[in-house]
Amino acid sequence: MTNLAIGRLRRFSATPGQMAVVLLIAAFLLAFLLVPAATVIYVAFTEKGTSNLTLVNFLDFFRNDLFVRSFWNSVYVSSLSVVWATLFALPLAVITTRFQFRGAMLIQTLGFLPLIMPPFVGAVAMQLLFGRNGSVNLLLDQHLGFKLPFMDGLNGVVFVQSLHYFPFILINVSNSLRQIDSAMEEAAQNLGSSGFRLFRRIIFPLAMPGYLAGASLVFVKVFDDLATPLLLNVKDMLAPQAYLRVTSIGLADPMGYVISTILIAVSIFAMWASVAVMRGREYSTVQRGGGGLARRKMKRGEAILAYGAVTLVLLLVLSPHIGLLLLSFATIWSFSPLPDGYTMANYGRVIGESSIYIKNTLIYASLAGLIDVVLGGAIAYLVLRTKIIGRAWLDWAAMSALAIPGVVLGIGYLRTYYGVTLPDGTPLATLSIMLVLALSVRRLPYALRACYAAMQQISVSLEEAAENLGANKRRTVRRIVLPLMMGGILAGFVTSFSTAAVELSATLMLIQSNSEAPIAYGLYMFMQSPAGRGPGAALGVIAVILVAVCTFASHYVIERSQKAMGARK
Amino acid sequence: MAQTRDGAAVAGARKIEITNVNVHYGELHVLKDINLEIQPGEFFAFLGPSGCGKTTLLRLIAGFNNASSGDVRVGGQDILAMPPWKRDVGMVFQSYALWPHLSVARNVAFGLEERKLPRDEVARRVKAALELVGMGHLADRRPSQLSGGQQQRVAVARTIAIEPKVLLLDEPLSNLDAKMRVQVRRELRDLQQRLNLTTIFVTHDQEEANAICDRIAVFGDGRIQQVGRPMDLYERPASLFVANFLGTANILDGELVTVDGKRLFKVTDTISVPVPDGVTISPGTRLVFRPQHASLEDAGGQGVRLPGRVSNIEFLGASVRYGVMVGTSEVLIDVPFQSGASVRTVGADVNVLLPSDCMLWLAE
Amino acid sequence: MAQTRDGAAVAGARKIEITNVNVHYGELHVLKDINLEIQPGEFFAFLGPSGCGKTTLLRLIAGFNNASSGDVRVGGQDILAMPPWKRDVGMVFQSYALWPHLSVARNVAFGLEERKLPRDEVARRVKAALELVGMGHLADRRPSQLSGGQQQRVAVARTIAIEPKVLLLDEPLSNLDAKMRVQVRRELRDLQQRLNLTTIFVTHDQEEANAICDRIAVFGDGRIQQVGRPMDLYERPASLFVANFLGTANILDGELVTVDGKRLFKVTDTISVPVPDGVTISPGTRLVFRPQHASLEDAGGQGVRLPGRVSNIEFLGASVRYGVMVGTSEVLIDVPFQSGASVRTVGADVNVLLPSDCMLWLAE
Amino acid sequence: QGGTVTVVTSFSKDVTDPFKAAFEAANPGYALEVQNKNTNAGVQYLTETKANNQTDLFWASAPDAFHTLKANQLLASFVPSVEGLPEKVGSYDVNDPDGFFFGFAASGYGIMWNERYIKANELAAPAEWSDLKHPQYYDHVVMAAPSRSGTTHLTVETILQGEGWDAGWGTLKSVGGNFQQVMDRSFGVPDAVNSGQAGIGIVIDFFAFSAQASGFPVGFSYPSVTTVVPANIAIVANAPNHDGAEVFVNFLLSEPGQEVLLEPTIRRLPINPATYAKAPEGFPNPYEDARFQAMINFNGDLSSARSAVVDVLFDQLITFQLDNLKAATRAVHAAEAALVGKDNAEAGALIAEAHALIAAMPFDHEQAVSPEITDAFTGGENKTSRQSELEQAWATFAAENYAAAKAKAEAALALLS
Ligand SMILES: Nc1ncnc2c1ncn2[C@@H]1O[C@H](COP(=O)(O)OP(=O)(O)OP(=O)(O)O)[C@@H](O)[C@H]1O
Ligand SMILES: Nc1ncnc2c1ncn2[C@@H]1O[C@H](COP(=O)(O)OP(=O)(O)OP(=O)(O)O)[C@@H](O)[C@H]1O
Ligand SMILES: [Mg+2]
Ligand SMILES: [Mg+2]
Repeated sequence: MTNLAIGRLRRFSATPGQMAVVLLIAAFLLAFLLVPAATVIYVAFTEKGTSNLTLVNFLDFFRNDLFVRSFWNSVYVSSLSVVWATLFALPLAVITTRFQFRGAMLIQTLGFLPLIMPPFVGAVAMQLLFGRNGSVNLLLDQHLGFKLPFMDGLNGVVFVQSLHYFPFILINVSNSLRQIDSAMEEAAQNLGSSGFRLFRRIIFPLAMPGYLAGASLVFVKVFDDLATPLLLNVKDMLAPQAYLRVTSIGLADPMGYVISTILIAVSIFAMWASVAVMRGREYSTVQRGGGGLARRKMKRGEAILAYGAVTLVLLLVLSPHIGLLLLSFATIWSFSPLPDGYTMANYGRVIGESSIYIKNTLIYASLAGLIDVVLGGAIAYLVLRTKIIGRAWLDWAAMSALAIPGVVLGIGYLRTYYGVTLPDGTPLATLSIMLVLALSVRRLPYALRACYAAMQQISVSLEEAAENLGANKRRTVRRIVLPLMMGGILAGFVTSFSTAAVELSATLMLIQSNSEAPIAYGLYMFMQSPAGRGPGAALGVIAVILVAVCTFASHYVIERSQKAMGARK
Repeated sequence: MAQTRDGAAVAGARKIEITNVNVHYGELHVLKDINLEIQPGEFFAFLGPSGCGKTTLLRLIAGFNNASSGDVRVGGQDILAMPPWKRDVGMVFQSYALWPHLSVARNVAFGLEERKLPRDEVARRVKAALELVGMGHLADRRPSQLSGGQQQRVAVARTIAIEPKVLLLDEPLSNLDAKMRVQVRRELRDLQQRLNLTTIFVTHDQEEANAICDRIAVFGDGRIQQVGRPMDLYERPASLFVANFLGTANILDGELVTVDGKRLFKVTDTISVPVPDGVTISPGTRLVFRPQHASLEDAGGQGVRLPGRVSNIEFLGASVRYGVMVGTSEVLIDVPFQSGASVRTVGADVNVLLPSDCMLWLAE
Repeated sequence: MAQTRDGAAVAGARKIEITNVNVHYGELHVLKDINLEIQPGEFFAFLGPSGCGKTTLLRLIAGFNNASSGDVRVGGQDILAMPPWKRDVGMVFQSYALWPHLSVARNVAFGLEERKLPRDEVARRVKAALELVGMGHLADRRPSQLSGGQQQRVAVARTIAIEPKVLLLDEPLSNLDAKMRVQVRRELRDLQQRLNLTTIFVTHDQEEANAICDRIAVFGDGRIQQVGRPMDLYERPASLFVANFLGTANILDGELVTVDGKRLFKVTDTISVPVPDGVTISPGTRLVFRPQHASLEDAGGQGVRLPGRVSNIEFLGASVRYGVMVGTSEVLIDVPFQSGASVRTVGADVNVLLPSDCMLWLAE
Repeated sequence: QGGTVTVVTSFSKDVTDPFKAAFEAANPGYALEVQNKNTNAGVQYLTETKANNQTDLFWASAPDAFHTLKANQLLASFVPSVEGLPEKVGSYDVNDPDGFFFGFAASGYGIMWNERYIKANELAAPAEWSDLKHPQYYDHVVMAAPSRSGTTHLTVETILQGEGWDAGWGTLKSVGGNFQQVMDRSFGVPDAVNSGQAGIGIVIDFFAFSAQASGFPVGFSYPSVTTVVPANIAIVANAPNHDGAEVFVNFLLSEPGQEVLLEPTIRRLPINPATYAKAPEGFPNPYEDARFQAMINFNGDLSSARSAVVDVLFDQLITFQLDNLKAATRAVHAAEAALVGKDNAEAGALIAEAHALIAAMPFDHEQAVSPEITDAFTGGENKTSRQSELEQAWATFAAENYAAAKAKAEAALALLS
């Protein structure tokens, strides 16, 4: 009897180190996410004009047709975006990771670019190409006499969102695919499976951690994204509704925060569901030594098909960047398929100021990315490898950051930390480290999901072997777990880094001076005037190239470490 | 006879005491009331059919499973509450668990580095361990570039390199060829003797267990069926299960009849075996004998003769195994194979000659 | 003698022809000029030391390695250009390669589903295959919830379920206990006979190879050293390597001297063996004999007597293996073990009796 | 010695950079530190940081932002030393009567169009507000939502005060029926017109001027009745560099400061009448141009009393009902087109009913300022329902009316064909 109890106890106990990590992470999330957000969002639970607690606002939410319609619209758009993003991402991921494919690294990088579309400029460029009077439609109208409503209404949002966020799936699935022992594939081929069936039955299910990580991010991100619908002037979705309410002066009503709360609830539910799908499944494929990670050679026909598919997808997903590039060299581009003329002047105008922005961006984004992979890795480890009570709460708390609008977080930071000052009187909230923390909190979900997926694919026995040879948990993590999940960590870092590099809403609230501003802020300043559009685009191009170079570098590292893992052949 | 150690505790060697251990995987009761005492410095084997819980017990000792009840002490210390890395219990995993991102040498060096040994000491011991398993020349390969047997040898080298006080070997030689297996197990035995390690060896090769182990525990169905020295187990199995599991055994069913005041074990209507005095026959008791203890000649000699017909012939290398139908059961008889010696053919009528001191009377 | 098939091609069975095959892993030349013809419906074994290239050749046949030169034909068709999934060559992977996300039953069903068999047919064959390896009761488990041996059996079941025309078995029984191994290999053999499959079986267990295989190819160092029927290989090894690899062999070095016109093989100054007529002794030729062919009694009998001293005793179950120092080399002698028979002790002086027809004269 | 003057502004770089350069040149020793935030973010920022304020100036267009700041005691009063500044521009007071903020520039509202767009769609360039009701502009017009843009709010309020509550809303909804989109930021309107995504936008003049200056093919006209709104600057309460802030305000209002407004990328109407002497040919002058004087009596108190109501009404009746409103408008247009040249009283009556349904309001101007309604927005004590309930009610009202209007128009069309 007592023995049984001890057995149980042993199972649930954790090492002091793990406890310390849990407490640290909890403290971090509390200090930089939950408390600041709560200082703003608690309004949702009060009666307007008083501070009486009430739930009547939530009742109002469900009684209001606009909100209910917005809710279902958001669900529709998010679900459909996941479908389309999957269709864009899977071919790229499979072709570049499971086959010997020239330019795989380049494609991985290019396929990643949509994520680093800076605010405003991306939408402007998209409108110029696909808008109702964009290049494509003008040409269609001219030659065929009809137009296609790419960017109109909910389906327009789906179109733009799936192009924008499919890299979440691409990068996570790619990483998962890289982890699959080639013996898994060989065994299936040996039993007569090939092509799409092989993919559907073996490869894809084994890459499920990565896919679910990516797909759930897409779903939640699209659900919580306000910028794209607003830029397409779709207002009857949930996130735009929240934003419009929260940011309109004189509308200090609780409904904005009620919507935020609902966004958070839906996000957490979606994350929970994606984890629940995977519960009880095994994905680690390293068995008995491991067969290595072979890449198949493609036959001619396959190669042609593959290159065709890749080119098509890339052309589509990179169209905003193509538009951006054109815009940055354009003199005037108005109601015409192509700009009226080309110039370098836009670059000339930004080149001087951009260096400070670039420097700041690199510092902030890489610090934020670093914090994210550290936290994300730690949370993933706690959730997947320990039985500490409350570990799932860490996961969900971190994920809720996706649903908290940047403005809300920014205001929360000011509210929480402006009053706290350094000895010399500088408010804590004005330090640029606060901006870094805000960025890292906002991008933590990306890194977390990537790390989570990567860890699911590591066979526990590899860790056991290390412990057996005398490595304690910490050393095992450092020497075995970290190297093995390097791909996932890098994937997480790259996503966090690059999206932090172009984040605006919290930045706008927290930035204190031009000299501390990142590139997104610079973009914002340019994009507020007609004359600033060209320079803004030029700055956008610089931002994209900058982040792309960093992305390429990390793909290079992933690729090399994979080679080191020893591919057969 | 196999050389057996006298079991005297040498300084440093650890005793393993397992008391009343039960292990569950969820609902599944995998280990049931295991009690076992392994002497310091002993070379101990676990034998048992596939899936009977051998690995589970090793993993418990190494710290990767939880006991639902019971105690495990190593060197007098309760280790169940200890984390794996403090136990100084080296384990060779059945699945190898080699790290794909590290070269062979770095795999082997891992445990030594964890012990913060000086660099040259690490290099020396990695080299020694790899040489020991014949893998010195492949130190720079990655695990995925090795053959199955080579991977297995790296797994062995990795664990013995750290010279743990207790060594758990989970089928460490299963993928090696006979020559290599003999060589590595000799080295293991030498190492064990030299360093005075308490060693548990899981194997499916009974010859192997007999050849190098001091004692053997036979597992069956999550329980320990019998513990003893190899020859004792072979000669005096405690149950049908053990007799059957350890080497090939012929088992004849029958019933006790008394004819003319003499007790007979009636196998078929025409075949009966006299039961020696002092043997109790209860329902379920069978007559058991080993193939090589019987012979086929009808030449003289004490013992029982069972008439039969050759039904199958298998060449085992050093001997020929005949299947002989005795009544409705086939019994196997091994006859040493001499080059040029005449071999009986299928269908030939023979007598199975059974020396009375080789007959075992066992119940389930 | 083992039953050997007569090798007649039965309708449907496929012949495997391997011609001049070379395989490289990067710089490493792994398979060197392999030539091999495996008859339709033959049960063929690959034997060879760890890392000699057996798996590599199987993978080549299955379509997972590329030959740098040479041809592989299955059923007369050049298959090297064919993708793996079109070859109808079933392979049991040495590493099992079970899919972690599918249950045991779904793992086994996979290949059948790929063949678009009707559902109930799939269910029936999955059940049959699992029963065959004794895993019927664990059909709903996930691979990670199985013991090592159970995983291996699932791997076997998964491949035989599809009843491919050619069956490649890469050490499919290495993690099974002796009883289970015998049982499964019998089933494999039956299946092979029934469906008339051409089968290649990689094993490290020579007894196993002898027991069920029609012919054996012995690999060494990336080449095929000898191909033949089990007994032939054992009795008439073509080289020292084969003799040494197949079963234990005692190898005595010496030189040819002629004394009184009689050719003698001088092992030590005091020990010489007369060389039979017709045997050529070149430098490097050794005297080879099997442990069980010699004996220890000094009782009469034809042959050569070598004086020596017992240096080691090992109990093998059915017999006792004595190590005897003859001159400076240790030779091994197996003596059948009879319960109660007296066992010599280490240090005893004995004579090794060597029948002249058991002596082999082999060079490298 | 002057130190850094920190300004929070919603103005783009194109506006702030020339001022920064001119100010620092004119006042050596001072440095202008610009923090760019959109108006709402700026207000929220000042609100949240008031405990430890680090900002000297707030500088933006929308007057209501300044009212909010003033009401929350976040501004400091000050008397500029610059002489010769007028009291009013158009119908608005230039400065806060209590001296908390000052107009430094004025902007008139007007109509902006993309030349290529209207040519391709064979539209006439609109000249008057009423033109925008015309069916040819259906789906071509964009405007910012008053709840999102303080200046637009003033425009809407001007129309409501000028035409009266019901007629004003009627105009707004008629024009609204031709909207392509309602933008959620004021810059979105010129942006859409510049790029040609929309043909016609209701904008502040300088957006059009600066676009023209940048070379975009856009045209602009002030309607004969227009409104001019001031853009303001204020010193923040407890400014760390209050003196520097005063120096900047004085610079901004002085002639050298005002002249910066004439830069091609800025093009706002100076508040200092003297500056117009230096203005380029054709530059509008609100002090002389009669159009800007047309509407004299702007009731500021009324405006602020019902500002939330007006904004929410606009959103619930137009912005979030745009699809329904457009559908009804389209049906009415079709019926009216069919009626041309025919004499069908029944159809005419149906069309008139449809117009009335579209124009109908859930309540009148008196209720709009009644505490029952306004308190729902401020959380006051007299409210009878919560804001969300009001919104739901208004939205339902609009949706039902638009659907009914559509049905009537369709019925009329059926009669005519
Ligand atoms: N994770 C698990 N969940 C449920 N059952 C398990 C799990 N791991 C093992 N088992 C079951 O527990 C039993 C004992 O497993 P164990 O690995 O100890 O066997 P073993 O004696 O090592 O067998 P083998 O010789 O085949 O390796 C087996 O029947 C196996 O199916
Ligand atoms: N990917 C690889 N890269 C380089 N060398 C390899 C690779 N895979 C195998 N080898 C080497 O090729 C040789 C043959 O390997 P193979 O797996 O065919 O051996 P095997 O005969 O199956 O051995 P075992 O009995 O140990 O399984 C080995 O020496 C091995 O080290
Ligand atoms: Mg096991
Ligand atoms: Mg192999």
